[in-house]
Amino acid sequence: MINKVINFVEDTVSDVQDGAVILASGFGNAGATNCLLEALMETNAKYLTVVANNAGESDYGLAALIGSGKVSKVICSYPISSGSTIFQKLYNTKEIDLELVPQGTLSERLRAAGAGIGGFYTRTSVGSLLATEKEKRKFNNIEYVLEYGLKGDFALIRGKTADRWGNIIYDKSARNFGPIMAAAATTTIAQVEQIVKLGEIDPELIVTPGIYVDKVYLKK
Amino acid sequence: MINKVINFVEDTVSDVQDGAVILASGFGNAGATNCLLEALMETNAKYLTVVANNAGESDYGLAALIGSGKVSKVICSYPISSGSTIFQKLYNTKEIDLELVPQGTLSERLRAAGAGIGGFYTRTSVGSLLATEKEKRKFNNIEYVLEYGLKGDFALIRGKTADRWGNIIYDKSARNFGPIMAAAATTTIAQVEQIVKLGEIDPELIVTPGIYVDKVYLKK
Amino acid sequence: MNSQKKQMGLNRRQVAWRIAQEISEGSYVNLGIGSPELVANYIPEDREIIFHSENGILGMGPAPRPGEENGNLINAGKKPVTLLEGGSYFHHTDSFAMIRGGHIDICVLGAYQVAQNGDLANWATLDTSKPPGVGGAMDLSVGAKKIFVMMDHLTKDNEPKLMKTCSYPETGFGVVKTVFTDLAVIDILDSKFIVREMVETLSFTQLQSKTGAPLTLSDNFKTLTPPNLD
Amino acid sequence: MNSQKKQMGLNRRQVAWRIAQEISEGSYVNLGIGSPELVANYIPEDREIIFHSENGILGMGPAPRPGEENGNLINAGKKPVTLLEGGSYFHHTDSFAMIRGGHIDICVLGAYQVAQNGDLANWATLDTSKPPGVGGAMDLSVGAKKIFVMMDHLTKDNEPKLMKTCSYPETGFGVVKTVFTDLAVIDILDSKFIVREMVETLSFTQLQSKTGAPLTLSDNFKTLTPPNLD
Repeated sequence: MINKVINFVEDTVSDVQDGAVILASGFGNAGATNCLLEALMETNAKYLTVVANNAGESDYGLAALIGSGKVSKVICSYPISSGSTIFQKLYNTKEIDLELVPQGTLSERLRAAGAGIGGFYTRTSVGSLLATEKEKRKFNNIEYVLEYGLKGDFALIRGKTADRWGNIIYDKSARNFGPIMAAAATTTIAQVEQIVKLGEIDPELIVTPGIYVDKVYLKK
Repeated sequence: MINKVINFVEDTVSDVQDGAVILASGFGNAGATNCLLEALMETNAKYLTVVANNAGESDYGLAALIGSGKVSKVICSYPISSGSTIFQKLYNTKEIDLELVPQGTLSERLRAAGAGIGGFYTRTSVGSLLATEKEKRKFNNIEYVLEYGLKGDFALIRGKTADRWGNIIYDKSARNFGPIMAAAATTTIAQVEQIVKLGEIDPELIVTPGIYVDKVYLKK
Repeated sequence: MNSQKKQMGLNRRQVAWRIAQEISEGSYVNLGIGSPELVANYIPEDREIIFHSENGILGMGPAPRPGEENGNLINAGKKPVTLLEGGSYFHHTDSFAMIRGGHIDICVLGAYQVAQNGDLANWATLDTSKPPGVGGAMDLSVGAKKIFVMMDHLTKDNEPKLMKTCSYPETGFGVVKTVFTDLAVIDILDSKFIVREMVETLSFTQLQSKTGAPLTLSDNFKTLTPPNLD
Repeated sequence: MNSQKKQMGLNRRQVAWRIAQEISEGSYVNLGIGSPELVANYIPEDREIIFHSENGILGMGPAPRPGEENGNLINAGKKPVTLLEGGSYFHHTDSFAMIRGGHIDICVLGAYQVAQNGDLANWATLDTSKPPGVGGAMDLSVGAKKIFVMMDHLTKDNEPKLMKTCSYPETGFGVVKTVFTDLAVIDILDSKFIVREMVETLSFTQLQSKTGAPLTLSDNFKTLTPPNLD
């Protein structure tokens, strides 16, 4: 019987290795997986690359992981949220690398990785400082830049409800990066608030089908 | 007050002009908008290009529109379903053009058009007869072909339930091309079975937000 | 003196009010973080406008009542909001497909600078002591059908923000349609700043002296007369 | 004589049974239109397998009972199906993203021809009297992690379908992992046909004579002994 539910949080991230690319869901705190990120902090994995929209706030969750020194690089769109002090300090002392990606390009690059798209052309960032090293190309006489898929080794996402197949639904705007990161990673681990019996989630309502989810952890 | 509901079927497609590109939802009969396609047949518009997965079955809906002589070209993945005799006869007598596109590439090209992606690279069709004129490129030493967005002037889609904002939900596998064609067309017209008050559709359940829908027609 | 100086131009609520008048029934509108969020408060009551938030909301409503905040229902500025009847949720990639695909009618953005050809600078200053951050600004600037800019006419140091060319790094090129400042409503047309409205406390020459590029008076020029909104 | 000829090889249900044994617990599997659909009937009862249909279904169940068909719940062959508990629906682009993105573990496809390097020909014959049709075959052939082919060992005209190179237009290149025919189970490894199993009614030399490219006997060779399935 398929059962993706993992009982102990330390078993969710125990196979993360040095140098892994971690996709961390959330837009600010909405949809962020603090307990999985903190479990990752307890492992021996280091030199991690974290892909997320932000670079953590205050001193918990993503900020704590970054502060632990395990993260070599952050790929994100907006690391300057108020409260993102741990990242900013490490950035200023050059202890952490930053790849800054426009928010829509970040989410589209993740989608491309999950969808088998090697590269795509977007108008976003054309002509800007963020495109100086990007390949350009015109379609219908409008300029686009080439962007590449961005694949993760692990996605740490947060849902509302799951079942043993790993089907997931989200709550309101906490959906944000969850569905797209789940598809873009080799291994996807979901923290949820509730686990229900198979068939209890309306099939029309399922946002992330279990095919994209490897482990489910119930955070009470 | 926003109200996208149109009472008379002839008012849904009255502004389709000669040469228009029509995106027609449906996979076989599931999700096909027979009444809108037949309304289109009653207009004076001609030299239409139809984008759909199939090329119609029997003598109603898409098959009837094709049989009316108003369609110059079909862009589809599978025009050889059993019962697709009207298209096949016109194809054999060279009265209609065919652009054959792999099913996943077709849906991805539609998505690209709706998502502001000028072009994308897929492995699908690499090396095959369908790729002889396509530009190739390697990413991570794997070969891909370049595909372009495929935009429609009108999308004729079929949903289950709508509201006056044009929010739409679908029924089971009839969802198929509806959501993606709605986003890929300048004007989207939806045939639905039921219209409910604003707020009656669970916001977590809405598949096509009204931003992609211009007209809603209730087919009883 | 101080109160007189304040009265020379519009306050932020008045600029927001002016922008709100420009948004027609049924528009899909994204409001940038900060002052542009005020625009939602001044939409005429008989007009139905649907607000988009790039973190995955259509039909976003006003701030909740105190005590009714939900951390999972926030706007792009990460502040608690509500959802109107008819609203919907979607993931980030779908949300930015909506933006980049040209489905948003109007986006109202703040700006550091706007050039006379419509170039927009609103994502980075020349200060390198902090890491850069771009968020959705570049996607919005190229994706929305119309870009409105809401900004002060001058910087805090009385430097012009309407320029021949931006000195700050650009977000988008040739994208701005109309700039709404505390002093004027200025359309951009054929790489010219066209003054459509300005406050009556200022002469055109005075407005020009506060602007870093030539201004042209519109054939349809009107005085900008907002209601009192304190 | 006729019945003896039939017994030489497996019938379709037996080939489907053999393929079903090869699919492990928890796999996500797409079954091609036609004979491959039979595979679902022979999954061992204690094994939970999740079937994908490219028109937007995960967790597809068997055909409904007569009278319970729903035109909105069909498989890729446009035949009525059901949904299991835990199943879900999604749109075509999401479904093909799932395929192309490498999320489907196994796809079982029919074929006209398979070449020893794993090339697959299953979308077009050389007959030009009908329009061509490709459907999802090319997406599936490059997207699924493993491609299993289910086909007769010979054409109706007794021509080999396992070839050095395909004479029909290819669907995908180097994609086939294992071919299941009425006579044998043949893996493709380093551009060689490796016979892992074959029916006992046939000698290896006889199997070779029915195959258009050299066969190699596997070190783990076994006799293919399916149950009776009439």
